[in-house]
Amino acid sequence: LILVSLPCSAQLNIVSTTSVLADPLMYIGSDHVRVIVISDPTICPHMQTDVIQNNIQIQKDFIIDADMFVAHNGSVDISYVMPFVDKFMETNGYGRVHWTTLSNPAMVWNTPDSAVALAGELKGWLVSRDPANATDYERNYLEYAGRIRQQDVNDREKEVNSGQDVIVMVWQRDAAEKWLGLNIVAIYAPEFYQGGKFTAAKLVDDINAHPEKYQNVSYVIENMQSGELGKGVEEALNDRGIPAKRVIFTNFPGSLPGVVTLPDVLSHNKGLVTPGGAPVSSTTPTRAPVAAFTVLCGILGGVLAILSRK
Amino acid sequence: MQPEAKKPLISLSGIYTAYEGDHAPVIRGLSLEIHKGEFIMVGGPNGAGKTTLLESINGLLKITHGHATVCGLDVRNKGHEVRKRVGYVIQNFTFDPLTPFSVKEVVMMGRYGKMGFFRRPSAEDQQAVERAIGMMGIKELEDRPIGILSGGQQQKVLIAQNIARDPEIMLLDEPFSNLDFLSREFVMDILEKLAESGIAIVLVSHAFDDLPDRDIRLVVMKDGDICFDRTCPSEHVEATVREASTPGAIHA
Amino acid sequence: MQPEAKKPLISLSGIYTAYEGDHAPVIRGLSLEIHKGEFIMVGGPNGAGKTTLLESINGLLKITHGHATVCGLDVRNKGHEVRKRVGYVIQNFTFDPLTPFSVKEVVMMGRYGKMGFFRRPSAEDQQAVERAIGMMGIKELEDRPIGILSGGQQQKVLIAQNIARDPEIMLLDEPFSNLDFLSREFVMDILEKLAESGIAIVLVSHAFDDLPDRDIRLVVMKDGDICFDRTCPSEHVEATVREASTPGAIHA
Amino acid sequence: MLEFIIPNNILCHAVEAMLFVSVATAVLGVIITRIGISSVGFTMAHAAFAGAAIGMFLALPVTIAAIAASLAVALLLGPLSEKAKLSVDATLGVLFSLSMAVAIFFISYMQTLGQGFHASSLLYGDVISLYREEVYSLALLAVIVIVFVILFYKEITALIFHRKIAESTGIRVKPVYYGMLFIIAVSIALSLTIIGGLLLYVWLVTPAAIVYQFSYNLRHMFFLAPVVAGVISVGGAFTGVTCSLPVAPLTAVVFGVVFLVAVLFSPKRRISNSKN
Amino acid sequence: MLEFIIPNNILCHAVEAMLFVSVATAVLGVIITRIGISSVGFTMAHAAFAGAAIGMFLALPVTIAAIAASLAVALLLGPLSEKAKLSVDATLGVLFSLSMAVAIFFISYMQTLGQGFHASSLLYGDVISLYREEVYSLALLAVIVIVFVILFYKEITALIFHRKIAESTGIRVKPVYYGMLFIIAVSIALSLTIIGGLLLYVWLVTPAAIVYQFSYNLRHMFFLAPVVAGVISVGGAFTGVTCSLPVAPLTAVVFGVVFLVAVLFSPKRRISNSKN
Ligand SMILES: Nc1ncnc2c1ncn2[C@@H]1O[C@H](COP(=O)(O)OP(=O)(O)OP(=O)(O)O)[C@@H](O)[C@H]1O
Ligand SMILES: Nc1ncnc2c1ncn2[C@@H]1O[C@H](COP(=O)(O)OP(=O)(O)OP(=O)(O)O)[C@@H](O)[C@H]1O
Ligand SMILES: [Mg+2]
Ligand SMILES: [Mg+2]
Ligand SMILES: [Zn+2]
Repeated sequence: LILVSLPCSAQLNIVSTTSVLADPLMYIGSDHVRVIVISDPTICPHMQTDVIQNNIQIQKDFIIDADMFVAHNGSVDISYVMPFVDKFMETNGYGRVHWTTLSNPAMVWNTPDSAVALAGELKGWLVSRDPANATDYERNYLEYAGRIRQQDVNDREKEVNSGQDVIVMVWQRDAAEKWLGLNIVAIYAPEFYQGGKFTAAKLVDDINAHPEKYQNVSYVIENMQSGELGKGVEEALNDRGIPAKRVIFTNFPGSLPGVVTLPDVLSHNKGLVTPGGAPVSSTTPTRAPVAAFTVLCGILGGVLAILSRK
Repeated sequence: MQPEAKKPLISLSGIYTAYEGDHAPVIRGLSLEIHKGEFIMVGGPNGAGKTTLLESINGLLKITHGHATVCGLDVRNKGHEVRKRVGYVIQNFTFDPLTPFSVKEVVMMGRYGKMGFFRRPSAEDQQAVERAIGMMGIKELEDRPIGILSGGQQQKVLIAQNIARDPEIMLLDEPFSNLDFLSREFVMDILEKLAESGIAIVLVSHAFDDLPDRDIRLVVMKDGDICFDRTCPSEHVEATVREASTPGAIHA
Repeated sequence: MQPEAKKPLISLSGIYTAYEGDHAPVIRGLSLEIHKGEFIMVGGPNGAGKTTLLESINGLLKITHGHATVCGLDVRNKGHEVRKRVGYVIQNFTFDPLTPFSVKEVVMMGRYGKMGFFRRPSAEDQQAVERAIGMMGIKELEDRPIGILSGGQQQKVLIAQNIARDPEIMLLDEPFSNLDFLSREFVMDILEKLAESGIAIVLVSHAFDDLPDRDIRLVVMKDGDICFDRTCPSEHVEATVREASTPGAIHA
Repeated sequence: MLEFIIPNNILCHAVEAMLFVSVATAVLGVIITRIGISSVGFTMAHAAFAGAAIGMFLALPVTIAAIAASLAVALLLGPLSEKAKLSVDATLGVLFSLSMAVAIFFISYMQTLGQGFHASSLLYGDVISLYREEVYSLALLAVIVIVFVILFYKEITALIFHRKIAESTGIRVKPVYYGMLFIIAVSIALSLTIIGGLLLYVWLVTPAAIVYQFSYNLRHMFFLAPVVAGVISVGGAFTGVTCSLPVAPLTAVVFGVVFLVAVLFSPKRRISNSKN
Repeated sequence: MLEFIIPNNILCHAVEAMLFVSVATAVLGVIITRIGISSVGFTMAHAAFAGAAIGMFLALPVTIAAIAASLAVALLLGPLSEKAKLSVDATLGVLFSLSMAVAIFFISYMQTLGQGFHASSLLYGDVISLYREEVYSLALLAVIVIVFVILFYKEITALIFHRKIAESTGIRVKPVYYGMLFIIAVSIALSLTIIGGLLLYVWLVTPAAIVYQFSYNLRHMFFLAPVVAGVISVGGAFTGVTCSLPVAPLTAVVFGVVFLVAVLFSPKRRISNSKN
């Protein structure tokens, strides 16, 4: 029994606030680590207060014995994820959690460069925590970085992209502009960004005022974790005969079927806007007609039921 | 007698009615026939089952055994059809002072069931309502919310509601309980006229003084069955009820 | 006469009572004095303001003008103290069949106000309840939920509730409306005995036949004021109410 | 539909959506507040939420699962409260909590399976992300609600007045009642994506409560409640979108303020001090 | 307190917390379902939520602000519904909506400022992160509720029976009624952090509803509801923690199932088919 459990206890048990940190850690750590995630990848953690605590409870045995707690330490983590872990540990007598956090809490990962940088920092954590396996970590890191680099745009793609006009949700601006080299005509953002100067509605006003500026827009790029702000922009363009298409970039590994790793995220996003690139899957929710149809059926059915009950 | 008049409007034979969750039925094997234009007074002690009988007749309560035909329909499965043709003034009611309905609207509601789905009140319905309100002498109350009327005024509204329905049968459960003596006589006159016009009147009441001055059919209930059912002059009603509902009673 | 008895139990002078949201008061400048042990019958047409008067006496409604003293207390600011000493049987009531209270519990509630906060029912309270239930002849119903009783049975329970309270004054708003004739006579007897024992009885009723066989004080209301207030033999009550409440009425 | 007045399509859709939703909910709100089932709003919201979670779990289309779940609750509501001899409101409470429990249960569980879940728009709503077709379906909803109330006006009013008396006049109370609950539930399920489950309550309760301060007449309430709700909602949508403020909370706050003012000025509370 | 039976302190605290909360809510639930104010649960939850948001905004301690806000709503509830001549339920609806609108408004506003907001445990609850002192305070709550109901048993039952009759027997209805609403509100505010506003409803409504299927006697309901609730909740906490299932949703689902079974077997719905 002791023999069996020894290799297990030698593993590094890591609790991560998001899948963004978990995926590189799992790859780089391979057999030496076990990683769990507290928040759900499909939506921003601030929208999932309903599940965070349950997730902690369900994984409590792992958390209690974890060796390492990692977090971005950004505003979202600080408000919506870390405090719950802290309180759980403290109230149940497991002491204060020592978080390992990114040196730059605002660090992004939606371009190959930033993703590699992120992976590098995470590798550093593992190495300093578990120097015995440092060589494995270094090797895996290089492999992982290589997989990220594979997703980079080649020159041909860059050239095509630089000719493409796009409108982009502000959180994906870097990815679209600096990495993919798309030509950004405008950005849009939630109302709380910059005092509401960049809302989709304001953008539509501008489209109506200066339609010529938007003549060649081919994509409206959403950020999956921020909701569907771009629908009206897409529609305004389409109304003016500009055949722009709305596509949804994601930010989190594990947020879509087939988009499991950080490299997958990059590949998915790139595929959505690169001609010839194969998007892994595209979910463009158009629930309206379905909804209306269902209502009609439902109501008709209801009325019929009432009338037929002679 | 024409064959028409011979067929009873209400025909109950050996009915049993029980309340949900109760162990024993309240109405036990009761039989009764009522014809067009009859005026029937139902008496009997509190808890005898008078209200239960009325609600068995119009199908509000479920008859568990026996046969019940009202207006030629089987009450046990055509309850709502029966209720379209049978008026019913309920015994106890309270309306929240804030009920958002005027007297006129409440009276009009009497006709809703009859109208059926999807129909608006017609001129005829309006007239029926006007007539009922006029008959009951509540014209000056017609635009007031029903919730802020006095007990007697509310009762008059409910009676008017049932008159407006032009029912074939009218069941009244102590309709005089809140009425002043003038209104009582007044309503009794109206009921008599209705009976003359062919409506069967079934009146549950503990008040015997304002009865019409002629022979009337008296039904006395006790313990869920009828213990007396005979026609007698109105001045004998009180004595008869008294006699019939005390222990060593005559049986009909 | 002793000075004690001279001080009236109820003394209203020039009171006005209005309902919230109404333009004009319902009770207009009414004055009335009632003494210990008096038996007063209040009549008058529907909507005259009888119920409003009773609820002004026990402070449930707000008197806007005038002076009102009941049991030596100013009703306008000691309403709940007054109500602890004044019984009140309300006119209209309906109880949901699912009300989770037995008859006994409901009768006991009559004593709750008097007991005051934090006190459990004592043996004395239990006895009062037993006595009231016995008096009203509802012993065999005492463990049944009140919601599934018949209309008359429920009314008896409410009367018992007020008897159990041992009030100094008892206001009854048409307490006979659902009662069978036996119960009516029975309750009237009880009321008379209560009056004899010193309780002032104020009985609003449209039923005149079961009155005690002696002179009683008759108050007739019309349009929110008293139009007749005099003692008369019980057999004259009906005629007097009739006369007093028709247009060219005598004034007291 | 109103693009000819409001050229900005986002603003235009937001205004239209708020208008249609507020008309539908205000009309139904009159019924809801009168028959005392005000928690129907929550319940449907969370039933939809649970449906979405289950749909996700079973890999069914999320929206359809959400609507199916609300319909299921709508259909259960009447019969269950009758059987349990509970007020509809209490039944709603039970169903509501159950839905929520199922939803949270599934969501938590799914996370361990590595599947995501994305139904928060049902709780928070969204008026600035609408395609034209979605607005059409809301217009349809408003029309259906109005037509329903007009068609069954008699039966609905009789039910509101006194259920037993309504039944005794020969109205088929049960089908109408259940039908009414059904329409209410469906409307709420559809309004959810616009206003969100957490605020929908405002739209269901306040317009009727505001109008109620001034009228005893149900017909007026049916007319005025949607007018009041429409004006406030359109104003809210307009201000919210142009000033970059969150539309639904802003409008909800305005509803609240108008309600408080209405209570202050209601003639129903005045006690006449005159002697005539 | 139960460490001597349950040595695992996470499990022990969870079981204790669920036990105390379920006793308090079940007792109050009997009152709540009988006087028809079942949405009080939501409203308090969201008032607390709004309070937390405002507290956060004004940089006040979040929990204190949350409780202060629920108390404010508790105090407003009675008088406002009286003034507005609305049912307590409708008033609750309006207050609820207002709270939520204010909360969401502030939250959105704080986002603009780049601040996060964290009061979600008020909506979703948490039984596994409890200090011993928090468990003690819940025990205290259960005791207070029980003592309150025992002390004012007479007045509460009279109120439940018939408000006007209660008033006419000289009971000071208003203070008792408002006091009752107040205790209810406080208890709910305190239970929120355990069960969460969205599921609290189950604890408030189902135990009473279950017992109600078998009894017409209020005294029995006051006794049995907390027993049923306690057993289910302790069982739920135990199973949930040991099997790593979410505790509150799991327990809520069990409540629901027991409720449905109770409805099925209720003797209240049986129609006697015998002739005697
Ligand atoms: N909802 C109910 N559930 C169970 N039992 C009931 C219900 N309503 C009435 N009962 C019982 O049925 C019996 C008959 O009641 P019913 O109301 O028919 O009497 P009634 O003759 O109308 O009396 P009253 O003159 O007092 O109105 C009574 O014993 C009563 O307790
Ligand atoms: N809650 C209320 N709000 C406004 N007006 C009311 C209210 N209750 C009664 N009224 C009005 O006050 C007047 C007197 O009513 P009250 O109930 O005192 O009459 P009453 O003499 O008891 O009549 P009844 O014999 O019919 O019981 C009536 O015109 C009635 O319409
Ligand atoms: Mg009866
Ligand atoms: Mg009266
Ligand atoms: Zn976020």
